[in-house]
Amino acid sequence: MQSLIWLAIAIPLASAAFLLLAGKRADAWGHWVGVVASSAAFLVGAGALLEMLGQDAANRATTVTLWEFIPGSDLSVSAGLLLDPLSITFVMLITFVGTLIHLYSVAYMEHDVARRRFFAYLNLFIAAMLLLVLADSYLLLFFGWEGVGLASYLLIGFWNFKDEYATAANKAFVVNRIGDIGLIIAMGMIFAAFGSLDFATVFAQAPEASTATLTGIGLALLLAACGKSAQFPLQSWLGDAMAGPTPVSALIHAATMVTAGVYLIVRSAPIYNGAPDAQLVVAVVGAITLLLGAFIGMAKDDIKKALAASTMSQIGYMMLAAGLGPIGYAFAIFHLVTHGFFKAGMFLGAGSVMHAMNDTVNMRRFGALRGVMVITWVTFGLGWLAILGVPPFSGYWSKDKIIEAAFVGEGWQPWVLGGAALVGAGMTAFYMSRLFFMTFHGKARWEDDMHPHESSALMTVPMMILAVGSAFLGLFLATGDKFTHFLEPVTGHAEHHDPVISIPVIIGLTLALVAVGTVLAWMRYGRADVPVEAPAGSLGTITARNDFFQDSVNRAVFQRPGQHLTRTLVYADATIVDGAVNKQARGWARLGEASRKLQTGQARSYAATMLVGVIVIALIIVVGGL
Amino acid sequence: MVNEVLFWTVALLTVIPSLALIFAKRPVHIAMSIVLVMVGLAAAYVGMGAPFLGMVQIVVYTGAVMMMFLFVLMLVGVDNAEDLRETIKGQKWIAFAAAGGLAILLIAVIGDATIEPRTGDVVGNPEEIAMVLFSEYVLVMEVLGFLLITAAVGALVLTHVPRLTPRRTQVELQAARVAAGADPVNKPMPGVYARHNALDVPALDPEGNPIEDSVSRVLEVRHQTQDGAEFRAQLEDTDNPDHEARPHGAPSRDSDTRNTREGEEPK
Amino acid sequence: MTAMSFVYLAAILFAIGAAAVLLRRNAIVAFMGVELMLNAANLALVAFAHMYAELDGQIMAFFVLVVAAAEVVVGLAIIIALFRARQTISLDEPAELKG
Amino acid sequence: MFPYLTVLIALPAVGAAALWALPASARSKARQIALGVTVIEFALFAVMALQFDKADAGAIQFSETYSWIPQIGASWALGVSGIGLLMVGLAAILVPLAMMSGWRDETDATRIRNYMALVLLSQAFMVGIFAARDVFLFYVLFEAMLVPLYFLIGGFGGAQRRYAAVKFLLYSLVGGLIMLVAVVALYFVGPGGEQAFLIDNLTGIEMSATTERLLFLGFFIAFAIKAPMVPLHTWLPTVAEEAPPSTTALLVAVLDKIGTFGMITLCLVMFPNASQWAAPVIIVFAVISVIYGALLAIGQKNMLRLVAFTSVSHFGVMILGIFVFQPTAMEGAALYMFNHGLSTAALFFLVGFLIKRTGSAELSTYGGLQRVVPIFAGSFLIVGMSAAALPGLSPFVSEIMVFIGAYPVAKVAVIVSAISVVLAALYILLTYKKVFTGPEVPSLAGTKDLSLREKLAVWPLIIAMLVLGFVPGLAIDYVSAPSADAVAHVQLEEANA
Repeated sequence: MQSLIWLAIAIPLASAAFLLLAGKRADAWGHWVGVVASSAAFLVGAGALLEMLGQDAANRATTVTLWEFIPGSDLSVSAGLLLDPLSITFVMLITFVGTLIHLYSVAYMEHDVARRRFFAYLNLFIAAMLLLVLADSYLLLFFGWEGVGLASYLLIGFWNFKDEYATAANKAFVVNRIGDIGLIIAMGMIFAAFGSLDFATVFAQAPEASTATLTGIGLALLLAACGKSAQFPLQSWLGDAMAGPTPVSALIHAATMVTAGVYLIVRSAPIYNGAPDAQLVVAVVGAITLLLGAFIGMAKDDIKKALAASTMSQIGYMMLAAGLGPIGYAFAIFHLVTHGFFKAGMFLGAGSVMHAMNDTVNMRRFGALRGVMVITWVTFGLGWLAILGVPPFSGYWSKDKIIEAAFVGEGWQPWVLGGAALVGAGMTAFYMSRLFFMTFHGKARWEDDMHPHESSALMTVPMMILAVGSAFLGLFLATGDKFTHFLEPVTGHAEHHDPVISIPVIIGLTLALVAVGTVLAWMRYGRADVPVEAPAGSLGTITARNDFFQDSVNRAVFQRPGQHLTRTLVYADATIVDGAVNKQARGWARLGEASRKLQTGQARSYAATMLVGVIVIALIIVVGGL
Repeated sequence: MVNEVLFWTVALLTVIPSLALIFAKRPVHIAMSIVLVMVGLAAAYVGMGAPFLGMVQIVVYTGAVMMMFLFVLMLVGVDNAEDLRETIKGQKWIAFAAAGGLAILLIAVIGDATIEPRTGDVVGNPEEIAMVLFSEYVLVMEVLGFLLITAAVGALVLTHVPRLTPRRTQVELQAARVAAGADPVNKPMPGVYARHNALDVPALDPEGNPIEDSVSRVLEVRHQTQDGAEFRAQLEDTDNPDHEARPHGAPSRDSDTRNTREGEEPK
Repeated sequence: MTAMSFVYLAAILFAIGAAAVLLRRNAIVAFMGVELMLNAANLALVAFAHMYAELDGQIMAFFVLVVAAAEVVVGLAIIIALFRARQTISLDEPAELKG
Repeated sequence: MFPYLTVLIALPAVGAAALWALPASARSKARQIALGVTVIEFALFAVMALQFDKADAGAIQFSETYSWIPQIGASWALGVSGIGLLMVGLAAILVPLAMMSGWRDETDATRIRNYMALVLLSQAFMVGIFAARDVFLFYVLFEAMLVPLYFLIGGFGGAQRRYAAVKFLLYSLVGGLIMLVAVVALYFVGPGGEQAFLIDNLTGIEMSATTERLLFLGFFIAFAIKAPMVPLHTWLPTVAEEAPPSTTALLVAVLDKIGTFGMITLCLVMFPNASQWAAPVIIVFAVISVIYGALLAIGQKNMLRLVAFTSVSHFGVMILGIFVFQPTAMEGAALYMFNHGLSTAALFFLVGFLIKRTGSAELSTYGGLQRVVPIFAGSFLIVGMSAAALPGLSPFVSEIMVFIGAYPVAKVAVIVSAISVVLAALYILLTYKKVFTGPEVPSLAGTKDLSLREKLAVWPLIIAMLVLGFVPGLAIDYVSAPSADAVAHVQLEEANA
């Protein structure tokens, strides 16, 4: 099955092409083609996983070379897939969660006329994402990297007949592309330093490369990761990306695509291992983002935007972990997997709620949904417990490890990074509880025409499966450090380090903060009445509601000057560059006009001119002695 | 043969008349001055051992070329004295400066030149010239012949005035005249019936009115015609006494007015 | 006094002819100026022939004479044609040469 | 050996002559005849391409050398390396498609006949230029090319077409004249004789540094005008705006490649030292082109001008790839010449179809077309994404090869140029957003989707881009050896110096 792993990419890709080209004939059944394709990819992945588990830990990396992608004289890249524990983890996550979301979407998108197109895009996304994680070279990874960007663009803009949705799609793609510059430059650096883009070649040579080179590459890769994973300072697109249908938010903007940045950094571990400065920057960016996202999440009333902020924050955790080096890599991926489950589950829950509430997203209009949507309440609740890090649910096993790892180190770093992670946990508890209570508890604040009801089985079953994952996957994988050992061939073995504070204290502090956050949220949003209209709020609330004015900043710093620049350039091109050409043409015309005046038409003047000319020539000949 | 007398004679004979080119007003005077110059030059040629050329100079230039100039002058109007005021701004100064500069330049160059005259005296008499002309330069001669013929034909072409409209025949002229309102028949002879055949008396038409045109125009101009009315009255007196009641002179008009043809002022 | 004096004389006559061409508006007079210039050149040729005791200069002068005759014929014909067309022979009149 | 190249040149030329000789009664069939000729041309090219020895792609193949004007050393010398083959192929592929895209642009039978004949004539010249192995022949065709184009632009375009045609002509002539001086000078610098202008005889000749530099500049300026490099680019937007889109497609997609093609096959080969000498400045201008073109594309309100400016940007990338003298970048640039042809031609075709439907090229008149014409929108998005170098579509491979290949020697240039990746996304997505997304514009409600003819014109290009996007090796095999040769040539000279 491992050698057939290319089928996991090919099948969804073919299905996407088929669905796009099939036309209206396939409208009735096309979505099932999409589901089957995604399931097939999962089966291929599962087969490969089983085969891999049957092998020794040392031999678990397989490279499948398909064809010569770029047979250049200097740069030669093959279209090869690298199947190792890290990539198979992603394959499983993507295909499993993806298939569930496909199923969910069959019901969720039931009334959309363009459902077939939606599934085509979803399949395209699956294919691209699998290519991203299976690629055996940076170039091929970039291929998938851009592919998921495209799928994300298409899906965010799925309802792009609304102007703001189209804008959101554009924003996502463009911000992602800013990150792509980083990846392109990183590839340039890698090619310059190692002469190849293959992971195998590059990682084999990485330890010998200079720290400066590795730092440069690391920072460039970080830029790419920031774009794709919505990390500071390229986080602004994620909130707007919620314009897409909710299954998209669940799949792409929570579980898989946005975590590609983390994948990139973990995949590039050999490079980061040689560049401590780059690692530190990664960790700091992660820390900043996790606080930023949590802070924003505390103020958002839009359920999807709150979840998006939470995603940002959680990916911040992962980045922080990835920036810690070998001790963090495995936990970053671990958290990524558990987060994939519980966040996808919660997004699907949010979708279920929206479905019931006529696509309302304002949580101030929710409340008391526990009674009417029991399954959603339970599944969402399990996700909530998981993200809070309440033992024994999944999140506890992954997040707590990250917090512990963040406290490892020397100097100021453990205190700052660990502190951020710790505070973040409390904030997470607050905003997630706020979301949970505002939606499911308290008094019903529905508008009059709302008739909330539980969603159909096609939607609830995936939610239930994900909820089970949210509840027990962490425990299962953490038992005996199964998962970290599984990843060890890729992430490297981490020596045990003691955190600056002892582990039980950290656990205790974390749980205490989580408890405080939850209780605070209960006091304000569970027990007390939530006003339907958002109160004016403090400066902090306003700041968070407006995403730290990131859009205003971007507008003021990039968009406005950019528009002015283009406008000026358009003007300058017409007046200066083209103007210079036209002006000199006009100059020649004027010269012609002027010399025309010399032609007076007076024969005697011409004669005089001739005579003077003769004299001048004669003088030149005589005086010049020619 | 080259002596000072000859040189100075020639110099005065050429330079002074040639100045007429610049200062004289009447083209005829200028042409005559140039004739003088040509004769002076001919003298110089003869003096410098080119008697044939001197003769040719006189024949061609004074005899042919300058005469042709005079003919043309007569064709375009001899008597127009030219206004010597300059119309083009600065042309006068440019002209004098350029001519003066040219003269100075040429004289300077000539003065600078070193020429070693060869001894021996070659006389360009007709035989000598012919020997060279029809041996060494025979081809040039032929070409010159072509040139002269071409020039003659060219002059004809240039001065020939093509007929711009087709020639009008008598028939067309006649038709045009009738169309303009001319009387198609012959004019009646002057005189009143057979009674009177005087040329100065207009004929009378059948109603007895005088036909003014029948009298020669020359007589009208001279006011030597007679009024036909008188004779008519005489006729009436003899044949039809009833007409006597008609007041005398009523049909007759003032002779001046009568004699005036349409569109013509009385002289 | 040598034949060289005649060359000087020729130079002066040539300059006078040139001045006439530039100064006179009457085409015929200007044309006479041209003739004077040609004759000045002829004089120089004859003078040189005399100096070098060669006939070639005279032959050349002869040719010039013939060419001048041809030129006069055509030139005067042009002047007449000009006069017919414009009723004037002023050189300042025809302004078609104006650019 | 069958003289493929000569026949490839002669066939369309004869076709054009035949069209002009066509009796008035048969003029209505002019389109079909012209298309038939180009299809035969393409088939012939396909046969030739199959016989091309890929393993020896760096060598000149299908060589033909006949004496032409021996007195001045000019020969009728043809031959193609892998790059030349691709370029000839581009001409063979795009001309029939351009004809199809402009099938209904004209209604008058005589005008249709003239249009088709002119397009055929320009195809003959295009093939000739890419196949020429003689500098003089190259120059003659280079200039002769202007004639059909002048009439195509000036005779069939928009309101200001005459201005555009004259501007195009003047720009090209200025370049051509400078080149002419260099060509003449080359005769005296080179070996002379009856084959004085053969490129092979002009490589590696000894000349002083100043001479070489001047000659290089003579050729390079002409090529920089053709491959619109800032600040010599302003003719292109004007022409694009006024000329019929199918003509512009040919112009930008094929003809402008003469610039970059000439840089590789003439400038680098004949004047390696001067190329080295000028490279830093050229790279700076190339980078300026990349960014400047992209920024101006964003600022355009007219779609045709917009596409023209995207090409300015892309040509900048190609020139950057050529003048860093790295095998990978050179391969990328050569590949980009082909891929950009596919991509831009398709883009111009689509914009042309859109304008044909509504009569307006102004972005502001559009909106919400995606739901009205979904197939059109999808095709436009794919083609647009190819212009933005999205992986999976062939331009990506070439662009990334240029960037990666150039990075080791021109870091700053690559980093600055990479910004164009974002700018490209902006200009394509903003255009797509303005035209296809958002609320529907009522006046556009009846707009028709792509017709079969239009699909036939555009989809082959999309398929080609997809195939080459996933298996770029198909094309790289052709450009790899010649690119490496060109680079080796320059670097060899460097080693000697």
